[in-house]
Amino acid sequence: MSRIGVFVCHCGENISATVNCQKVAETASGYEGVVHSVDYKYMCSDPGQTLIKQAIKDKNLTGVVVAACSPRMHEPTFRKACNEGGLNPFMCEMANLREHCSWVHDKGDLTTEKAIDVVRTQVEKVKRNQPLTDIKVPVTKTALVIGGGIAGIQTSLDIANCGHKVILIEKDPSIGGHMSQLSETFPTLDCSQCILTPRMVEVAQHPNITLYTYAELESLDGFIGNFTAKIRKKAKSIDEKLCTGCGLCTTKCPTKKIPSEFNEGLGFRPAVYVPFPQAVPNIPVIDRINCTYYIKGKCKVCEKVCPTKAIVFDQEDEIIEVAVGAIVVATGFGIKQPDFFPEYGYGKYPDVITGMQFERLASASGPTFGEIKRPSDGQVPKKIVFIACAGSRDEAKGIPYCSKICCMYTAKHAMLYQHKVHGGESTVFYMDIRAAGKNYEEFVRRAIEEDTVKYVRGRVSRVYEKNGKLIVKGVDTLLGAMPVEIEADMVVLATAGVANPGAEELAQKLHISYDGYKFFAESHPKLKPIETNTGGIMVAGACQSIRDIPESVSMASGAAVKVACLFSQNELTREPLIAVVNRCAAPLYSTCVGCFLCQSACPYQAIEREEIKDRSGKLIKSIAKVNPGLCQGCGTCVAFCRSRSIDIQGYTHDQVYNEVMALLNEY
Amino acid sequence: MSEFEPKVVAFVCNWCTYAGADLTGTSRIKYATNVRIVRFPCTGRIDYMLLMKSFAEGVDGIIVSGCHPNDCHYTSGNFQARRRWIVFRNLCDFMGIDIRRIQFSWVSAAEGAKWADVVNTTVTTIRELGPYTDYKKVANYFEKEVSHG
Amino acid sequence: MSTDKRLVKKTSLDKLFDSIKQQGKTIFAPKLKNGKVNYEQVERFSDIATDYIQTTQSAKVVAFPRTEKILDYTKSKEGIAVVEIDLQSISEVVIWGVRPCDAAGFLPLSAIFNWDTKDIIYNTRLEKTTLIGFSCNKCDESCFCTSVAGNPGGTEGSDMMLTQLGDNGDYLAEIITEKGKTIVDKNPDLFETAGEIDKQKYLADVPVKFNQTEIKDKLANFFENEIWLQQSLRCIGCGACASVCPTCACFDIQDEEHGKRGSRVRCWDNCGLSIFTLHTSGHNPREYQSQRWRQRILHKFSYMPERLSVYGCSGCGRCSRACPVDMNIIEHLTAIQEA
Amino acid sequence: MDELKKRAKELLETGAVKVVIGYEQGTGNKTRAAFIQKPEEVSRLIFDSRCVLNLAVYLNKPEVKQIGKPAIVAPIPVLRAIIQLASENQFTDDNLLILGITPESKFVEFNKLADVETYLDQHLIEIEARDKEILEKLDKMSVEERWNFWVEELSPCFKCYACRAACPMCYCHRCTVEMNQPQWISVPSHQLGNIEWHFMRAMHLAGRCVDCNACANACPIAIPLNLLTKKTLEEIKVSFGGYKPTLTGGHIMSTFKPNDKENFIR
Repeated sequence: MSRIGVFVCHCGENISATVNCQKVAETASGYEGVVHSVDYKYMCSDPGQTLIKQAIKDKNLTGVVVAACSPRMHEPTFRKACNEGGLNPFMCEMANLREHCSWVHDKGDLTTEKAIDVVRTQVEKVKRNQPLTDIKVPVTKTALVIGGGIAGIQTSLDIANCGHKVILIEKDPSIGGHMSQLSETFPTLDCSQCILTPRMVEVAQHPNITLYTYAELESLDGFIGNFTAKIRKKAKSIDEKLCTGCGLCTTKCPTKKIPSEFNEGLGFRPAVYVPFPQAVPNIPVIDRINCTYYIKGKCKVCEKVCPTKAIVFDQEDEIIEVAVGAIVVATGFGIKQPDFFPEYGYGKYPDVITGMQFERLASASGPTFGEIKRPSDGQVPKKIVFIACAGSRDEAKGIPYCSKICCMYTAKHAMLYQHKVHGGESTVFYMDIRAAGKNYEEFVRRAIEEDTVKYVRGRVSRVYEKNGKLIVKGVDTLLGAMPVEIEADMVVLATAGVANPGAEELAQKLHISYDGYKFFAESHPKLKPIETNTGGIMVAGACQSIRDIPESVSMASGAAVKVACLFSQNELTREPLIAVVNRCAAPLYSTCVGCFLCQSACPYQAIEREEIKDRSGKLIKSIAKVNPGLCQGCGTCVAFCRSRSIDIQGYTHDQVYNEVMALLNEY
Repeated sequence: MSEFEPKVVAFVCNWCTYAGADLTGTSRIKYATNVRIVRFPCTGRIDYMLLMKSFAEGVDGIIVSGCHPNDCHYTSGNFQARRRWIVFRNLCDFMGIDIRRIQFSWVSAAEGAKWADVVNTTVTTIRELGPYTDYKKVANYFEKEVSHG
Repeated sequence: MSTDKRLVKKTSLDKLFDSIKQQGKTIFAPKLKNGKVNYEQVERFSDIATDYIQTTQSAKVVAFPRTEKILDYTKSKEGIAVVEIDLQSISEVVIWGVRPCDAAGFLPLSAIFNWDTKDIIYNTRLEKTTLIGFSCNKCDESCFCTSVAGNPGGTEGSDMMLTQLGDNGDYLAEIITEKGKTIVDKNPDLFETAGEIDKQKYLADVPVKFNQTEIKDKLANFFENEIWLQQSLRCIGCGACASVCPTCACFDIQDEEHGKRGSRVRCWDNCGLSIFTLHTSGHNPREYQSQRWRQRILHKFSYMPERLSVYGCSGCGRCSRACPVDMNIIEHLTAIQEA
Repeated sequence: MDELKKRAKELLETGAVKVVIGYEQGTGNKTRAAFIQKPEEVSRLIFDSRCVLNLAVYLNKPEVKQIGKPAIVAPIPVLRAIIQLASENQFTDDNLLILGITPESKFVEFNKLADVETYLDQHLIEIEARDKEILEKLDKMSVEERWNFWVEELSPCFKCYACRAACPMCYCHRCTVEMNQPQWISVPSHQLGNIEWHFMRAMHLAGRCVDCNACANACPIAIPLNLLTKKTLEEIKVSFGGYKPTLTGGHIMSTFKPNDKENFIR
């Protein structure tokens, strides 16, 4: 006989302001099997939890319903409390009276009625709960880090320094990411390469880190602690063991005029190339799309000049299968291509460039060796206009969010310009200046006050050419929306940061969620900003939303800690909410008829074949069996099984059926 | 007589729509009180017989909602579910079960506002359709003697 | 009472029907649907099927419906409150067009429902039922009433028996019971006096196929015989035979529960289904179809005559006609007799 | 037919099979299943248009299995059922011999299941024109009219489960209607329970039904319940490109395409 306790939480006034909690508790006390029903101000508080624990002991409860907030919020809290009170944690269910009731409805009888209904369903459900024990699975103490930007580098180093193996994969020929392209960094103006390069080298030399560049994730199977990742190592056409990185091939390659990705198209690279001089690893790749040999079938100059015979034209992509226990996704961000704004004339006017292109112009290692020269004629621009929020915060463009880093790098750009071009005039069009960060506001003030950058608050409507000059047309909202026209030699667009183009595909491979902008979704916006909803997979850096360097680095270190925590255990505890095939007495043994159609329905290949044999070893029956390590508990097989031979713990047929019955009937 | 208050049950997956409905709450977006949510791990787990039983027990409308295609927490549960829904819905229609009373939707964890909208429009539709008396008549089989023939 | 014989004009039958209808009685009569003739509630005389050997289902449905509520209950913390079925609410029914074998089927049925505890609901339903029989002027290969002590003009079980005197002829009405007499009394002008009529010559000729006493004796020591497996090899284990049988009386009790309220329901069960004897443990004493088939035959032709002194078969042949795999009971019983 | 008998005799004589499951003359105009275990009895075998029972239903019957390896007389619907059952792991080449019968009533022997599968490519399931007409008529009705149609058709069902027993695809050891925790489908037969039972059965057969009409033929009160499965067949054709029993490649309802089309999900 069930002995159920019902605990109705007021959540301060969050619930009780619209729901009559006392009435809910009173009504619940009338249900068959309910032996204890109370309401309390804060159920999740210490005294609240004590109430539950005490009632379990005093009333010998067999099940607990906590009517409070969303189970996604506090289910673990109350399950733990029940466990401490001496009740199996899975004998606790939550009725969501806050997110699904009090917060979305006005005060009134209907709202209280709904609360009562919801509590009743959980009472009927919990009566049918079964005590469950957690599943233990071993942990593979190797981490996979996807993305070799600053976040990936930081997290790899931190995990490796904790003594765990790390496999770092990077889709480009070198690690370094966007940070390696930057000139100086705000708000200190230290040289990006100078602080990044040592970290890159450390990665390459760390005994615990295996680095695969020019490599991408092919597929992922398994679950937390026990993933199997297939990595596609794209053919570099270079034998990495033989290559010494002398660079002879890159200098001799006859195809030299390929726009350099690293220099944002402002410079050129050959078909066999190292993206930048400090690349790690310092091993070139052959760009097969542009290489003459691959196009026309002859050339092979690189092969002839290579002193170590490291060129391998017929090299094939290699699939490497690795077992890993945790994954950190640090794939960074993409930049909205400015052809997105025809009104700003990008592509039409060579001197309208992006912020990242400006970084390359300002970089000592860039195509102009740090001199600010316009792409059209190499002249130093006397007048320059920076347009902040190029795409960002523009609902019409589909990017309502703030790209966060543009205010700061625009201030930096203007400042760098003023430092490099004496007597130059710089103007920044902005919507708001968002400089919340340590020394950020001071940095912007410095640009305005010391470096005399002119800030105009207003959106630019158009950029057009007139008499060889770029005319920037906008308004100054601080002057009563007065139209402004500024003549400029060069215009820099602070283009919106967006999710990487491949983000969606990767998320699907990883089975992690992503938001409407294709940024990866964290498990909880406040309390679990690093974990994803898929156990064992963390996110770090700008792949989750646009982040600057310090934030990316802290997030990366955070992710490393999450991985290290996971790896600190030899065994992992998993929720036992998995599917089970029923067993019964002979001659049936199970109601499963072994049609194995569930096998094709299971997304995790978790359904195996079990043979039931008699004592002499003769096969009686083949039935399905769920591998508890692989099953993730989606229950697709359950709804699919015609003979209802598979059930899923925590959402059994008996539980959900009676939930629905309870919802629609009086009790 | 008081105004008809539709009874609506929503069968939702834990990872997208349930979380989306949580977000509706966190965002304090109001919607009709008529809906009651039943949580499942995945739309793939949602048994069509539960929908049938709900009608039998007197609901006037049903919402079934989960993750958008490609966004399933379990990769493909929603794809499996979608196939089942296509056939289920067709068979319902063929048997004369009023499919206007079953609203299928994709509501992600980020679509709190959409959830409120799905509930409100469904409740409005059901209010217009009125109580599902056809099904209720059949479900209350003892009001009429079934004894003979 | 001694059987009163009257004559009813063919042209008066509809008036008789209307008169009964006007008395507020529910009339069940054979009706054609989807190519099958079955008892249904009939409002108009013209809806009644005339060209049929036998209805698919038997007339037992009026006294032993396939599903009937026995009681309602409400559960609470204080206990369970029960509301029994109101016997007064059971309506007066007339079954029109009952065949002699169908009417005779009520004898074994009543024997089962009264062998120990008297089944009040069944008895009340039967009391409120008037059976107007129509004797058979044709038969088919499934008919075998004459093998089980019946005959195509048998009056046993009926309240009134009509026999058509030749094709398109008038009807001989035999008034068998008080209930039958009541009908005559309400419509005296429709029932004319009848002269000497040789009813027998208007009846179908149903050949005798086997001897049921011989079969009964044989079955006493026939439990372990391979014939059960041979015969039932093609049986697919449905419950069609039991569902159409006029004498099958097995039922199940189910609680149909909706929250704290529920109804207790009696509904038919079928010994042909494997779940019929399934134990909670998973053990099934009748695991194979052959065992279930044996049970069906033994029950009707051995256990019932032994314990209730009545055979559990009236020879209507419905089971053979309804069987999707042609399990012919005459053939099987003959084989048993000859074995 | 003589060829079939000859082959059946050979198989029994050589002991290649222990039983030949075929059709024989039954009561009156009926035919029935025959289980020929002796070579001299093959003369009982017949085949004509009256032989509509789907013999595949016997392949899962324990008593039949106990006899030993069977050869089965298999017109097209039986062949389809065999392939579908094989794809559901119910048997393999080793435990079955197939004596096929073409639509022209010619005997054709199959050595392996894979050959049957190939053969069936030329005999795809086509809903008969007569049934199509009925389906169209129903489609044209209003929802209320369809509902009333089905309530009226299904109400008389007294749950003898002949439809289930005659269906080769209904081979569960314990049918869902026999489960009582929870009791998904009411045991008593009444309008609601009947509708739920027939609805669920049609759903269970979706993507598996071989359109043999055994269910409707078996129904003692002639409920046209094969219309339900025919409707799902039609829908599967429209939405997923049609159903054909295959030994491999999953199952219509347990697989999916990411681009499955629908127009009703918000």
